[in-house]
Amino acid sequence: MAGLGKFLVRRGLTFVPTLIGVTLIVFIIAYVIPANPVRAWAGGEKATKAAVELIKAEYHLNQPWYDQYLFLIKGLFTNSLLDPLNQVPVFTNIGNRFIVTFQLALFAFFFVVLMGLPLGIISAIKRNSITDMVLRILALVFISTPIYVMAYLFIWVFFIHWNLTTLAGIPPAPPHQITHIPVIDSIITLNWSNFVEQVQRFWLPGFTLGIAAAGVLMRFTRNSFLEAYSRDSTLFLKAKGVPKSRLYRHVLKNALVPVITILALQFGGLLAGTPITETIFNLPGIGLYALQSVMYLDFPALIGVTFLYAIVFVTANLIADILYALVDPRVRF
Amino acid sequence: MPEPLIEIKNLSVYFYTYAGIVKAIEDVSFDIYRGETLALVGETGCGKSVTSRAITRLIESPGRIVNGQVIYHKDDGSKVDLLTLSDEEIREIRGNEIAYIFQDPHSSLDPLYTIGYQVGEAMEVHGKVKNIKEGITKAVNVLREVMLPDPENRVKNYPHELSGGMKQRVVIGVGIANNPRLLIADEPTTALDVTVQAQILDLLNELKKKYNATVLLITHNLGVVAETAQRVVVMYAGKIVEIGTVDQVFHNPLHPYTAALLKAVPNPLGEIETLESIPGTVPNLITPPTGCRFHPRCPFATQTCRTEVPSLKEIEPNHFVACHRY
Amino acid sequence: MGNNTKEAYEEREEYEMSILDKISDKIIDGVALFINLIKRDWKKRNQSKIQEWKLMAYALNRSPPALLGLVIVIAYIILGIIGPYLASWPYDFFPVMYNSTSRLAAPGSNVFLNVTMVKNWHVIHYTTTVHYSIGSDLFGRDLLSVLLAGARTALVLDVFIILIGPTFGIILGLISGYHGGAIDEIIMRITDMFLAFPGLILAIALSAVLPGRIQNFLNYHPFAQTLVLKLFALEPRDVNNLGKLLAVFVALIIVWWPGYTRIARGSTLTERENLYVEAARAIGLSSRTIMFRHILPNIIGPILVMITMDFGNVILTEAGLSFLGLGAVPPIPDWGNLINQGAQYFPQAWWLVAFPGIVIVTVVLGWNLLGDGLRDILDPRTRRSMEFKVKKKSRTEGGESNA
Amino acid sequence: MEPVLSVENLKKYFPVRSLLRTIAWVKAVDGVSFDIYPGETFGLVGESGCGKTTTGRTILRLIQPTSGRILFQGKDVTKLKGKELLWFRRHAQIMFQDPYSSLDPRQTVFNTIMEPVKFHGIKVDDPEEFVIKLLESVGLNEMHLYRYPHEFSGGQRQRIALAKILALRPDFVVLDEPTSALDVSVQANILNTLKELQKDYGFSYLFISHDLGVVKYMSHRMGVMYLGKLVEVGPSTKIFENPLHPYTQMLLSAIPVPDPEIARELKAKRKMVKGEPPSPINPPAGCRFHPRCPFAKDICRREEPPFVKVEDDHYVACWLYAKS
Repeated sequence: MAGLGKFLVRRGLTFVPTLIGVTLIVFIIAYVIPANPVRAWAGGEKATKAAVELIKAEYHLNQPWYDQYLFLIKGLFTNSLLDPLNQVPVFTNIGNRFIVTFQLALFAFFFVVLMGLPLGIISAIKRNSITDMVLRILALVFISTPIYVMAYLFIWVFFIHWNLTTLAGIPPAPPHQITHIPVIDSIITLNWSNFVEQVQRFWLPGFTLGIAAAGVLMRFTRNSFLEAYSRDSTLFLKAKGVPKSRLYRHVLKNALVPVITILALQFGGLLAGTPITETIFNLPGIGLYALQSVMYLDFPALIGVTFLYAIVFVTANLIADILYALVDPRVRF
Repeated sequence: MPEPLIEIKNLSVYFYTYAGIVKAIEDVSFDIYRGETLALVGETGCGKSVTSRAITRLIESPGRIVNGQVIYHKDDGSKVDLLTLSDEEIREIRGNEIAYIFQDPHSSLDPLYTIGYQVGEAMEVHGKVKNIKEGITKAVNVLREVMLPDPENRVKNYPHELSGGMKQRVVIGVGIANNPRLLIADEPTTALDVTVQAQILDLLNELKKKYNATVLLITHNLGVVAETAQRVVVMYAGKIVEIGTVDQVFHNPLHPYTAALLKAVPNPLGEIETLESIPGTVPNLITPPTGCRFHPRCPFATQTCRTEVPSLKEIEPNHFVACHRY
Repeated sequence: MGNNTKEAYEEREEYEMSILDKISDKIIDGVALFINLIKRDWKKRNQSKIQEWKLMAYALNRSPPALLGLVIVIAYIILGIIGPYLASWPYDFFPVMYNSTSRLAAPGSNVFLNVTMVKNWHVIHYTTTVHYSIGSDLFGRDLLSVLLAGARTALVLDVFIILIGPTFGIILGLISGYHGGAIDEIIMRITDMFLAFPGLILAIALSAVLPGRIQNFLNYHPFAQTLVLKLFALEPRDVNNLGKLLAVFVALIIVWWPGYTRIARGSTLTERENLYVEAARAIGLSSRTIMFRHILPNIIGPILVMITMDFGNVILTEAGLSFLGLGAVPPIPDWGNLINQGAQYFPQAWWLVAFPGIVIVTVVLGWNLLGDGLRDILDPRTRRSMEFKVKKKSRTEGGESNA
Repeated sequence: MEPVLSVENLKKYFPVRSLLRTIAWVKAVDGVSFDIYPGETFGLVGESGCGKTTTGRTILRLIQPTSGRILFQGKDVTKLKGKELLWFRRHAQIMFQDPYSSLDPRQTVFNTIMEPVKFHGIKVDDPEEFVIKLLESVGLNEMHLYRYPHEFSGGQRQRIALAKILALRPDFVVLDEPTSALDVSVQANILNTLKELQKDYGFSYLFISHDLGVVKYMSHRMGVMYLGKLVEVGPSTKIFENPLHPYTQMLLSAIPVPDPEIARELKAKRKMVKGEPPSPINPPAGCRFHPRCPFAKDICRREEPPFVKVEDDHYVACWLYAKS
């Protein structure tokens, strides 16, 4: 583990170009392609010339492109970049929303792991049986169903029919904040009633968001397990006289190596896949914020959101790498 | 009269593949005597590995043992047919009384566990040690036995930290950990370099002497056979064609296939004028040739060879051949 | 006991040709004959290839899920081509202008219309009754008709996005994997950038930003304008809605290549290790020949599977964007947009979510089933085993003279 | 006689990279020199990782050498460009070890063989006729013309590879373990075909193998490689009769001989076989073999032994035979 620090620094450095690239792409989209967004920020058609000029000056829009870009990035880092629509720093806007999205992704991830892993393993162990076929088709159905169709189906079943969830508002965070993720805090502080509230509000969006990823994970786990099972080392274990339960333990550990990487990436993917879910379930998260910023041509906000997404993606990759190295002794930092 | 340890009788293994039934071995019978090294020789796909794996029913789906008996003579004199045991009973025998060493040491070991764990596990699952911790402690002794340098520290190593030769020593260590009666070595040196191969063969010989174990050696390398084995079983296309002592088979090969095979190997220390090759190709085992399976490639083939399956006949003491010429 | 199973298996060893097999044989022979007309000696030189195709068809015929997928996919393609002409009502006919009860009419209802419209400078007046078999949308349009017309929108976007995005991605991946070194590093960094970008967000941003530009372009290029209108089977007066529709198209192409670059690069790296690549270099062949003539045909199998499945994913994503209100806007017929309309009136107007939803799920599932099946069919091992059985069959039929 | 090919002090180092820095070099080939004469087979033996395969590929410029000269018919291969490189590509060919990956699975036999012919602009009146003739000369026939590689056995594939080489009529062929993936009975067949073709067309071969028996059967002269260096070069018969270098002696005593009596005798001599080849990343100083050598002296640990001529044409790099 001695090399972990060095490894993190080295990997961190390779991420810099990615982050710069991603923000540049947004920047190009925002400033090169469209018509001038300033008018929209200043209040639409009725905006006065003076107001427009003021905004132009404030966002360095009269400067060359690299100055504009640097202004944006510097603003992001010092959190001094204001969202032109509500005059609040972009990252302050994002901060509160990110907690909602993170909690949503956490719930989704819970369902992904809960369904994807065991079902994938069962499918592999019972390969080529009826169970396997049913599970495989189920996984394909999960993958093929659009999230919005799934969402309305679930709303109809669980909200309208059985009323097992709430769909409005956001339950308050428990009074005692530690991680700032309400559901985790409510568990840590043993605040049972708050925990129930959080679950009631978030379980259905999480389930809906996670179901496609669960299908992907099922298929991946199945293949990975079968691949590990077909290795020569499995035969050698059998020849050693190892009982079945122990044999599967070996196979599972080997199969998990690639699965862990996928899981870390899926968590990043879940965070990014939230705009539709948040729209349908009316959750004020960053997905919705991104969507709104696009609608109102609010590019400072959009650049902030994509920057955040890129950080999430890069971190997910990093965590995947670290987990990989932890499980597989062949990988060293 | 030597005393048999294992009697294999009319063993047939088929693989039910998508393409059809591969008759991997058919009607294979031979004995393994206590304390000997018996070599099972043949070319790729002749069924030698399948035979060795069928002894403890290590046949993976889509393969299936369709016929035969494997009579195991226990130390206490009782006999048991390994093919009729329950899954749990055969598991008790695998790795305990009959152990395996496979060809490729790189893929035999689980990359995610230390070698100490893997050797210790072999003892633990057969109740030789109380728990894995004790197993790892004892593994040091086992690894010393297989002459792995610095075993005290090596037990903590993962397979990838070892060279090919050292890995194969660990695999052998797993094999001998429980002091088995029969050690089945399936091409144990094919993946290794010549100098390492020589050392591994020496190690096997020494261990065999020390523990008075029986070894079934599967190989395609006639040189390895000549120097390690006492008796030889030659297989061709899923059938046994010849059985005899090493000297009998090498100096007086009876079956045309054995004779041709011996002439096709360049001997680095002898004079080689021209190598003789066997015409034709190895038959497909889904539709094997009728009669003697070697007849399409045999220079002496007659009408009888095409229609009748030859059976094993004893031509001289302990020297059997399956050929219509005798 | 052992004997019983033995015989049971032996009986199954030969391959029985089913009707499907005979049909697929005929089709493939026909295609071969056709190519032979253009290229002399083609049939003779490609005997093995024709045989291979037939075997692939047999493998397909034996896999019910893949066959189901194929049927769905063919149906989707046919509907995509002729769907707009099958629709009983044109997509730009808004009954709600003549009778407000036609707005969100329930399935099975009939609405009487008293139509007054201007056509070719003439005022036309007539009455008619619309039967809504599966309900109507906000504009009182017959949902079934809009769904049928929407098939064209979906298919055209689908095909063109997949034709352009992945092709670009594969070429980049090949170059990156084959050359390695600095070129690889640069291409992969750029690819990483695009992968780090959540595709949906990028697509959202692009589809919000691009319409103006595209609309401008179309207005200055009448030929492109007509072409696009024809492709999507739209009426000329919808020309001002094209910008938004094509914005989605461009956005998805930009989002859709990096995955392919990754995959193609990975397979190229593995394939490059094969000695035939080295053999080709030993002859002196150029990198381009080696990449496109030797490596590409050998790595295309798994990529084809991915492409097949992505035909479904493009539909999902495109409909997702329309659901968010980006891309196609009414009156352009679009499945995702129908759900968007329905969402505001859910669960009252459930049919607006349910039926387009079912259509999308079916089509996407079809592509996925086909892709899943293709994985097996394209696997040479499956083919080899079929081949063996077919040969054995023909040998037993041919009698002993052949042996 | 002029050599077809002479290799002079050939070196190939592969960088070991960590991120962007090179942290070490794998000295795969480290100063190898030998000549090959027309119509001759030069054998190159050694254990895995000794650099014999890299040597073969570097000679054909499939890998760019780090340093050294390769003279092919008087021209330095390492500096060839454009037309001259194409000329070289036509006259020097390679046959690979693995028959399962050395043919493009998507090309018919006809295309596989015709591609180089077309590429090098060789005029052929009737391509079909031409390919059939080639196939016949390696023991295949016109039935095989439009088939794909998967329809052939390993031995047949190697024959197709041979026919492809024959089509260009090269002067020199690198045979990189051409039979080590094949069964013995098929191996004999291919080896004999190779010998016949050499007799008929006067090819020169560089025969790379780890199988001493096969090398003895095939080659006129041979070199023994250890960790990127040649340790002994000479006529094959002499090396087998009188191996000079301790490594060669070790190799010869380690090979299993298919004769029970000789094998038993050899076993007694086995004692000297010990150790495994170390990694070529940080090869031992001095003579690279010294950690495994039973005769290692002080000087072996310090200085690299020079190549000395012991008898006609028989060279060895060992301090036992050299004066320091």
